[in-house]
Parts: sequence; structure tokens; C-alpha cells
Amino acid sequence: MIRALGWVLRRDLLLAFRRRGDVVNALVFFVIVVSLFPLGVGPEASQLRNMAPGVLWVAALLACMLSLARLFAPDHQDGTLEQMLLAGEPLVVLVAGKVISHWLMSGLPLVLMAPLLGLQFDLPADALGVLCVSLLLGTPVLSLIGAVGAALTLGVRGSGVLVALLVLPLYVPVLIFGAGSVGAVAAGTGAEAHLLLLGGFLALAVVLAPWACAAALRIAME
Amino acid sequence: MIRALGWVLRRDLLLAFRRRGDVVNALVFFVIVVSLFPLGVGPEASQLRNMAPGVLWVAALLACMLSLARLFAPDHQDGTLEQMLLAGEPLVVLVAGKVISHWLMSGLPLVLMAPLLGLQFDLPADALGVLCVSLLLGTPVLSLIGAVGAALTLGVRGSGVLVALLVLPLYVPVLIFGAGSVGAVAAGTGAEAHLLLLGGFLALAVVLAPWACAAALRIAME
Amino acid sequence: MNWGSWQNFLAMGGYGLYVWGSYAVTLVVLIAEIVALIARRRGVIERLAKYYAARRRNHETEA
Amino acid sequence: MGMSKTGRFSWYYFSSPQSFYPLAGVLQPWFAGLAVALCAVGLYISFFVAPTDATQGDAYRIIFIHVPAAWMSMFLYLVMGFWSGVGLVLNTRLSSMVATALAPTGALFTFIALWTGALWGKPTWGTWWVWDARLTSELILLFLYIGFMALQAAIDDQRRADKAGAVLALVGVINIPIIYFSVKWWSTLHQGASVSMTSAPTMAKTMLLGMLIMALGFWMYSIAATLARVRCVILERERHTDWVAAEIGGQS
Amino acid sequence: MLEARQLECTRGERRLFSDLSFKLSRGQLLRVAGANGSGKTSLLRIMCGLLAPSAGELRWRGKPIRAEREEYSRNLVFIGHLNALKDDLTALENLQVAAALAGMSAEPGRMLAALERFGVAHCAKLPAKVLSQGQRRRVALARLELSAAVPLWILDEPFSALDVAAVMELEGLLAAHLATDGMVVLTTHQEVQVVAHAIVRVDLDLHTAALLAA
Amino acid sequence: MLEARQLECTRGERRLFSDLSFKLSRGQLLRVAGANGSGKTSLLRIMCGLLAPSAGELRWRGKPIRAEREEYSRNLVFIGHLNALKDDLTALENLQVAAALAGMSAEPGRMLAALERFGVAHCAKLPAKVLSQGQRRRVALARLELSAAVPLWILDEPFSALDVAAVMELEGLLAAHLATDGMVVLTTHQEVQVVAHAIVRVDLDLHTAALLAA
Ligand code: HEM
Ligand SMILES: Nc1ncnc2c1ncn2[C@@H]1O[C@H](COP(=O)(O)OP(=O)(O)OP(=O)(O)O)[C@@H](O)[C@H]1O
Ligand SMILES: Nc1ncnc2c1ncn2[C@@H]1O[C@H](COP(=O)(O)OP(=O)(O)OP(=O)(O)O)[C@@H](O)[C@H]1O
Ligand SMILES: [Mg+2]
Ligand SMILES: [Mg+2]
Repeated sequence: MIRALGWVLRRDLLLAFRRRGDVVNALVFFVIVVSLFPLGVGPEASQLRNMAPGVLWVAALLACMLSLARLFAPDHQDGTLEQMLLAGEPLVVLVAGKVISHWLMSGLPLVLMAPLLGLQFDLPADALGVLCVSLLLGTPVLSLIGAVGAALTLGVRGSGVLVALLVLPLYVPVLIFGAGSVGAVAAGTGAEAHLLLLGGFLALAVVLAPWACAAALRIAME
Repeated sequence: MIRALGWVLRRDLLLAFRRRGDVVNALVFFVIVVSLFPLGVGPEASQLRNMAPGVLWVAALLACMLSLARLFAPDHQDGTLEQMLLAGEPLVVLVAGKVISHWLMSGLPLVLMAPLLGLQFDLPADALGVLCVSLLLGTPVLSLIGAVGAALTLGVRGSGVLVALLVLPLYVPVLIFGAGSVGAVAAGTGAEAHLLLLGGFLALAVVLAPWACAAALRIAME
Repeated sequence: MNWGSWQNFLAMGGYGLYVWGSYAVTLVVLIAEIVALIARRRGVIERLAKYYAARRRNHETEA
Repeated sequence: MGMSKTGRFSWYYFSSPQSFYPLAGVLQPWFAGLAVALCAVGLYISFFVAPTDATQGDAYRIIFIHVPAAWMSMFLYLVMGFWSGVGLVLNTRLSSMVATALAPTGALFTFIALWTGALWGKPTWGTWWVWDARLTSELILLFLYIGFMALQAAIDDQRRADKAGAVLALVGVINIPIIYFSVKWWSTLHQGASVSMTSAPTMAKTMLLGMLIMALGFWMYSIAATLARVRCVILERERHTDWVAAEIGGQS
Repeated sequence: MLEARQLECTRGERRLFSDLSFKLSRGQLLRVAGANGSGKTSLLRIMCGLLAPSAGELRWRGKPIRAEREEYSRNLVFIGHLNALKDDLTALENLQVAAALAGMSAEPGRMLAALERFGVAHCAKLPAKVLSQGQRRRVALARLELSAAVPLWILDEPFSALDVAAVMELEGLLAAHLATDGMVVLTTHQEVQVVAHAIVRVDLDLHTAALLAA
Repeated sequence: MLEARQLECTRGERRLFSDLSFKLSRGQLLRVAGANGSGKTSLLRIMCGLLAPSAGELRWRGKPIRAEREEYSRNLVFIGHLNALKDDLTALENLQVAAALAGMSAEPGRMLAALERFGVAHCAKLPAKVLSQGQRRRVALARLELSAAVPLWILDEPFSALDVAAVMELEGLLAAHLATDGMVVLTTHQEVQVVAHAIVRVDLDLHTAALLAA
């Protein structure tokens, strides 16, 4: 089981490495979105600083959401997903492998990049720390919830929007608490409460999402 | 020639209609991005008003950029692109058809939707007007330039980021003048100069981009 | 030009960090390019020499 | 060398990689030498001849690399666009190779212009970076160079890489006038053009002289670096030909 | 071993076949025949458990396949229309991943031997996207060479895109599998020359005809 | 009419074939043979002008095909491995678009007749994605029925996925095209039974072999 998980992970990471683009994709998108804002909004430092947590979190959320399209669809198209369903391993395990690789490729780079971008917006050091922690707790939730949405809409007409519509209502709480935590530090009130809640979301998602996702995949393949 | 252009257009619009999702996609994305910001940034009216042109334009730019991935890639995958190259019609014409349909499906809806979203941000009426005009002039440029980028990266390793990397530098002037025009109205200075420049970009892009795009497609199919 | 002393020269009227930061990075970058070019040429020649040697061996075994 | 069979000098002769390779090898050291000499003179002028500026103090001495680097960054892009276009239209391999070889050096000078500009901005404007038109467009130029190199690196097929790069370079050329005129169009922090063909220079003679000599030095450096890189590119791409085999492997 | 009981399949508005029953035992080959669009691929997908029949059921060793899905999956190899190759992975890597997911060792030596058997060892290091149609098919089929121990092979048009040499190779492999008590289910429009202890033939055209008449 | 002069094709590091010359006149069928990966598809793409040969040239009516690309394109139909069908359009719409882009009338009656000929008229209103593999191929081939006036047909594995009835139908169509002075270029691993004024055969395996020996 662990071996199968390992191979799924390994394959997806290898693929990602081959199509380096796609990994960097989420990251570049994140950087671009964040850097375009000053160009559009104008260069006032204080305004940029106020916007920063919101901009960074929205960008992270979008980056994650957009990479969902490539989570199962290519496997579906080239027949690999069929083979995964027939692999003789519990599907949940394989799904977990795919979600982990998705997070490693789309979530983790954002977490690592965020402080640098925060600097551009002149965020203070403690806010940067909380930003990182909140992203570290929040992005896996985005990947997990997103995987369920991606599985549900697999091969469905207009899946692009559908996935957005399905997934966003669930993303919004993460966004609010994530951006809120950074805002709270900046405002001087502690961020613990926000971060605890994010942690709770994460625990819940880890327990439930893979099962939901596996079930959704079976349904989609019928 | 016009007939061929008409058929390409007709086909793409029909397809878009069938996969309604994909059309609404750009629009929904646009709306989502724009609406997420108040959630992330917080509800101060004056700050939101200042951000508005930038946010709207950045969102339009991203929406357009993301839909580029589906401009030629599906045609490439299923062999339709080959057939277009062999159609016996000048490729530029067919490319023009595709770009027009891309704009109709990703640019035009944004133009129509923008005033509504602008209202959300409390933009004054004259700024809304200029916003629409600037988007009307600017989004076709985005589609045209984007088509060149999409053609250049067709089937290339990691084309997702590459297209962003190639296209964004060329998008930035459009963004600056587009957002700038709205800002200029808000600031009381006229927006004519900005809009004129956008018009100039459009004229240039209309004349040059289809040729560049056709050349890039021929190169990509070798 | 009269800088008086090394100290003065290095201080650049209080702008030493900026001026020397610029010149130093420029120098480093240009030297890095030169080194990279030399390394690239060596690498190419080495790789090609191996390639031709292998090709020659193949020819000989075939013949 | 350089003579066709009829004895006349021929450009076509040198448009083949095989005959250009040795020519580049001969020219390269000369340009390198010129670059060193010019830069040495330029540096002497910039530190020991040019006087301290009345308003900016000695911080202005960054100008002697900032402006030449900024010029080269734009100029090299134009040259790259030119050779790309020639390669695309005339289908000459050598032109494409030259374009490929120019990109890294161009990107380098763009980076230097950005870096020195940032270091100059801190003492004069009080900030490393502003989203000003010229700064932004210079940054865009860097992205264009990187995009060109990334596109070529991402395409395995050499011919396709050349042609696709060429189309991109030509499309990107449009950015150059935007950078150049950006200061006129937006009125921003950055200095307007103070060297121009039409009006008399507004800066001190020695300053201008230093800057021009440094610019010449950078120019020569770019030529030398490009020639060296072209030689590598030629070897890599022509490895299947007999002449490269003879050149490297001793025999074919 | 494998038994179908009154299977029925409906796609969209069309009933493709109904009342389809058959049995397959060790060493037997089941050839599913029928015109284009008669439902061969659909039947094979039902047999894999990828598609639910609209009526009837399939039993493996007496138990419905839906009951012990993973257990059943371990007993079969399915090679469909699609080659299940990742364009950006090399032929070797593709095979390794497939083997590993099927619970087999992914040792490169064995993989290369399997590719060799199908004459694509020289492409082992090439990304799948540059391979020719036939080479891709060969790489997909190389999985069979590794799956001698898996009893049930379900193959949808395995011969398509193959040249004569590869067709013979595959026929040999199938015969060997049948000889060692394996089972093969396949569809093909070409004639099969495989020696089997018995060849069961299901002709879907007849089943559709029966239905239309009824 | 169509003449190849010393064509050579190199993909990646491999030279697929070289020094390939042949001529094709009216009423003749050119069959490109060769093992998997020998370069048949590449040759066909070169003949369409989709791929540039690494050496040599192709002439159509005496002029290099690169010179008058669009003119040449109007004189050929190419049906490749890929069916060029849009999954979300119906069979009928797909055929209409193909016809319109080829400069023919896209009148539904004619389209339906063409689909009928290939036995897929009953699927005309179904989106291409629900069609079976063979039905998709049939829809793609229906273009040929509309292209009787186009002199040069270039077909890559046209028989793949077709059942026996469809193969016969296609063979009949090819024979008719050849009889009316058309030209057909095809690759196939199956044997062709088409009556032609002459069958030219190019075997790429021989060309590769020749090259390795040199
Ligand atoms: C990252 C920041 C900067 C960038 C990207 C940048 C870029 C450029 C470029 C592209 C040029 C050449 C354009 C032309 O010749 O018309 C240039 C020239 C120049 N820059 Fe900058 N610059 C930056 C910062 C600065 C700063 C901080 C100063 C001084 C306060 C400065 C002063 C100048 C001057 C004096 C010229 C020469 C203009 C002329 O005479 O034509 N730059 N810069
Ligand atoms: N980048 C590359 N590097 C090495 N080999 C390549 C590359 N691209 C293509 N090839 C090889 O070129 C050949 C392409 O063959 P092509 O598709 O023309 O074959 P084919 O004769 O149509 O085969 P099939 O019968 O399988 O359809 C393959 O052998 C493939 O491995
Ligand atoms: N939604 C639908 N509505 C109507 N018919 C459908 C629908 N989905 C599938 N079909 C039909 O179901 C059949 C599926 O056939 P399947 O792919 O199993 O055929 P096959 O026997 O494998 O054919 P081939 O020999 O061409 O591969 C087709 O005839 C197709 O038209
Ligand atoms: Mg089938
Ligand atoms: Mg082929």
C-alpha cells in the first residue's frame, strides 16, 4: 500500500519534473498575480501593505484552483486512471498519493515563495512568519478539497467552471481565516485563534477528503 | 476566404456553446477573482475604490491568459490543426477566425460584466464608462498577443508557464495603460491619451499578430 | 583626480556601498560569463571528442 | 579566406558556419583586447577625471556602468531581433545561431542595468524600486530575454527552436521603443534622455566622454562574448558534420 | 472461473446488447466479435468492473466481481484502446510505473527484457510522445510480458497499429499464456491465430439482432 | 504528377530513411510499407507538407510543394492517425466543418449521404465522444466520399479500427477513386485489396537497411 502510494507520488513528481513548466506553473502564476497588482494599482507603499495579505492569499487560492484542472484530467485522457482503478490497491491510497504530489508541486512552492513576495509589499517580519504558517496549514486544505471537486467534475462538460463553483464555497473560509491571520498580526491582535481554526480545517480535510475523492472517481469512470 | 473564416468562427462558437463551461469559465474566473479581493483585503470603501481599476484589469488579464491554454491545444491534440494547415485557405484567415472567437468568448463577456463589478467597488459613472472602453480596446490586444504566445508554445514541454512568461511582458503595457486610463479619470485628468495609446496597440496587434501567429503555428507543426 | 587617500576613494563621498556595489556586481557578472563561456567550450570539446571516439570505435568494429 | 572561387570577397562565404567558425576564432581575441583597453580607459576617466557631481555627490559615478549597460541591453535586443529575422526569412542557420548566442549577454546587461539602477535609486530616490515606467519596461526586457532563452530551451527540435525564438524576438522588438520613449510618455521619477543627437548634451563633457568610452567597451565585450558563444553553438549543432569531426576528433 | 450472467448494456438511448451469458475457464480464449459500435469495448469494460452493466452480473470464481473489487483487479490485466502511456515519461519509466502499480517489481532489467521482447528496447529512453503509433502500442503490450502470473488478460483491439512481426510476437505470447492455464479475452477485427485449449466466441451482432427482432 | 526526389528524414538523433525517390501518376496507388517506427507516418506528413524533409524535395505537377502551399493543399485530402473530430460536436457537424474548411459545400443532405455510405448515418446526431473507435474512424473517412474531385488522397492506416464491412466499403471507394484518375497514398499493416492501374510500393525498411549498410 505504502509502496503503491510511493510509486504514484514518484511518477507524478517525475512527470512534474519532466514538464517542469507545470510545477513552476502554479508558482509563476502566483508570482505574476502578486506582481501585477502594484502595476495595476499604483505604487503607494501604505496601500500596498494593506492589500498584501489579501492579495497573497487570493493569489495562492487561485494558483491552487487552477492547477486542479491537471490533477486527474490527463490521467483520465490517456487511460492511466483506468489502470489506477484496476491496480488492485485501495483507491484511497492512490488518491492520497496524487493529492500529496499536487500539494508538493502547487502548495509548497507558494509557501516558500510567499515571504519574498511579502517583502516586495513591505510586510513586517512577524506578519511574514504568520503568512507562511497560515499558508502551510491552508494550502493542503485547498489541495484536498480541490481534489474532490476535480474528481466530481471529471470529464463533465464545462468542468472548468464547475470545479470553481463547487470548490470555492469551501475555499472561502480558508481564505478568510488565512488572510485574517496575517491581518490580525499586523493589527496587533494575536493570530493563534485563526491558525488553530486553519489547523482544524486541515485535520478534517485529511480525514474525509481522500475517501470522498476516491468515491467520486469511481462514479466518474462509470 | 471570408467563408472559411466564418466556418472557423462558427465551429468554435458552436463548440463553446456545447462546452458552455469553457466560455463561462473566463467570466466566472473574472468574477471570482474580483469578488475574492474584498474578502481578502477587507471592506474599507476608499481603499477598495482605489484598488478597483487595478484589480479589474489584472483579473481581466489573468482570465484572458488562462483561456489561452485552450486556444490551440485541443485542436493540436485531436488533429484538427493539421487539417486547418491543409485547408487550402490562407492560414492567417483561419487564425483570425480563432482569435475572434477567443475574444468573443473570453474578452467580450468581461467587457460586458465589468461595469457591474465596478459598481461593487463603488466606481463613479464616468470611470465605469472609461473602464468599459479601455477593456473593449485592450482585451482584443490580449487575445491577439496571447494567440502568438499560445502558438509558439504549442506542444512544448511545460507550455503553461512558458506562455505566461512569453506573453506577460507584452501584456504589461496594456495593463498599465488600461488601468491607468481608469485611474486618470478618477484623478480628474482625462483618459484620452491612455485610450488613444490602447487604440494604437490594438491597430498594431491586429495588423501584425495574425501573421506572427500563423508563422508560429506552421513552425510548431513541423 | 585627487581622492587624497584610499579611505576617501573607498568611501566615495559616503556612497561607497552603492557605487562599489554596482561596480563589483558588474565585474562579478561579467567574469562569471567569461568563466561560463570557457567552461562551455571545454565541455563541448570534451563531449564531442568522446562522441567521435565512440563513433570511430563503432566503425572499426563494423569493419 | 573570404574569397570565393572567382577571387572576389563574398559575404556568402562567411554565412556558412564552417567558414565563420575560424573567422570568429581569429576576431574574438581582438575584440576582447579592445574591450579590456576601452574599459580601462573608461574606468580611469570615471573615477579619476570626472569631477564629483554638485547635487548627487559621488553616487552619480554609477552612471558610467548604468547607462552603457542600459544602452547595450536594448541594442543587443535589436541586434538579436535583426539576426532572428534574417534567419527566419533567409533560412540561414548561422543567423539563428548568432541570435541564440546574443541572448545571454543581452540578459546580463539588462540585469546589470537593473541592479545598478536599483543601487542608484536608493541614495537618490530613497527606494530600491518603484513601479516606474522605465524601470518596469527594463524589467520586461529582462523577461523577454529570459522568455527567448526559455522557449529555445524548451523545444527539443533545433530548427523549430530557432524559428519559434525568431518569431518571439521579432514580436518583442516592439518593446524597445516603448522603453526608450517611456520617460517621455509617462512623466516619472526616472531621468529623461540627456544624450541626444539633436540637442547639445546637458551633462559635463568628461562625464559624457567616460560614459561613451565605457559604452564602447561594453560593446566590444558583447561582440567578443557573442563570438565565443557562437563558436560553442556551432560546434554543438554541427557535430554531425565532417569538418567539426576533423576539427575536434582529429579525423572523421 | 469467469462467468457472465444475462448481461445487458445500455448507452444513452441505445441498448447495445442484452441477455448475454458465457463462461470462461482456464486455458480458454474468449473472442468478442461484432461490427463497429456493437458494444465490444463496452463489454470489456464491464468485464473489468469499470462499467456497471445495466442488468445481469459477472462472477469471478463464483463471487460477483463487484463484491471484491480489489481482489479481482489483482487477477486481471486490462489493455484498452488507450495505451495509458504518459507522453513525457520514457517508455521504460512508463512500464516501470505500470508494473509497480500492478504490485510487481519494477526492476529495470526485467522491464528492458519485456521491451526487448516487443522490439522497442532501443526506444526505452525516448519519451513516449516521440514514439510511433505502433511503438506506443508495443510499449503498452510489454506489460503482458510481465504479467504471466496474472490469470485474466482483457485486451481491446490489441493488434491495432502493430506490424506483422509484432502481431506474431503477441500471438505467441497469448498462446503461451493460454498454455499455462491463463485466460484471454480480446476483441479484434483481424483473424486471430492463437492456439487455445478452446476458443469461446461471443458475437454481439447476434445479440443485438435478437434484441431488435424481439 | 507527384514526384519525390531523394527525400531524407531525420527525427531526433535517428535518420529514418534517406535517398527515397518515387513517382506517382494518375490512377496509381502508392503503398508505403515498413515496420513500426520505420517512418511511414513521417513520410506521409512530409508528403502533405506538414513536415519538412531534412533533404530532398517533393514536386507536384513539376513544382516544389513548398512553393505553392495553399494551391497544393487544395489538391489533397489527408486523413492521419488522428481522426480530427471534435468530441463535443456531432458527427454531422464535424463533417460539415471539415467540408467547409476544404472549400466544399456543407449542405446537410450530402453530409448525411456520406455518413450513410460508411454506415454511421444513425449516429449523425450523436456527439463524437460517445462514438465507438470504429465509428469515429468511419466519420473521419466519410470526408473521402465528399472528396471525389480532389486528386490526391493521403491516408495513414485508414483501415485501423474498422470492421470487415467498413474495410470493404473503403476498398471500394479507393478503387473508384483510382478508376477516375485519382491518386491514393496509404500505409497499412493489413493487405490491401484495391484494384489500381498500378500499385507503387515503397518499403521503408529497405531504405533504412540500405543506409545502415552504407
Ligand atoms: C532599477 C532602476 C533603473 C532602471 C531599470 C533604469 C533603466 C535605464 C535605462 C533603460 C536607461 C537608458 C535609456 C536611455 O538612454 O534613454 C537609463 C538611463 C539613465 N538612467 Fe536609469 N534606470 C534605473 C535607475 C536609475 C536611477 C536611480 C538613476 C539616477 C537617479 C538613473 C539615471 C539614469 C540616467 C542619468 C540615464 C541616462 C539617460 C540619458 O542620458 O539618456 N537611472 N536607465
Ligand atoms: N525526437 C526523437 N528522437 C528519436 N527518435 C525519434 C524522435 N522523434 C521520432 N523518432 C522516431 O521516429 C520514428 C517515427 O516513426 P513514424 O511515426 O513515422 O513511424 P511509422 O512508420 O508511422 O510507425 P507505425 O507503424 O508504428 O505507425 C519512430 O521510430 C520514433 O521513435
Ligand atoms: N450516450 C450515448 N447515446 C447513444 N449511443 C451511445 C451513447 N454512448 C455510447 N453509445 C453507443 O454505444 C456504442 C459503444 O460501442 P463500443 O465502443 O462498445 O463499440 P465497439 O464494439 O467497441 O466498436 P468498435 O469496433 O468501433 O471499437 C456505440 O455504438 C455508440 O454509438
Ligand atoms: Mg471498441
Ligand atoms: Mg504511423
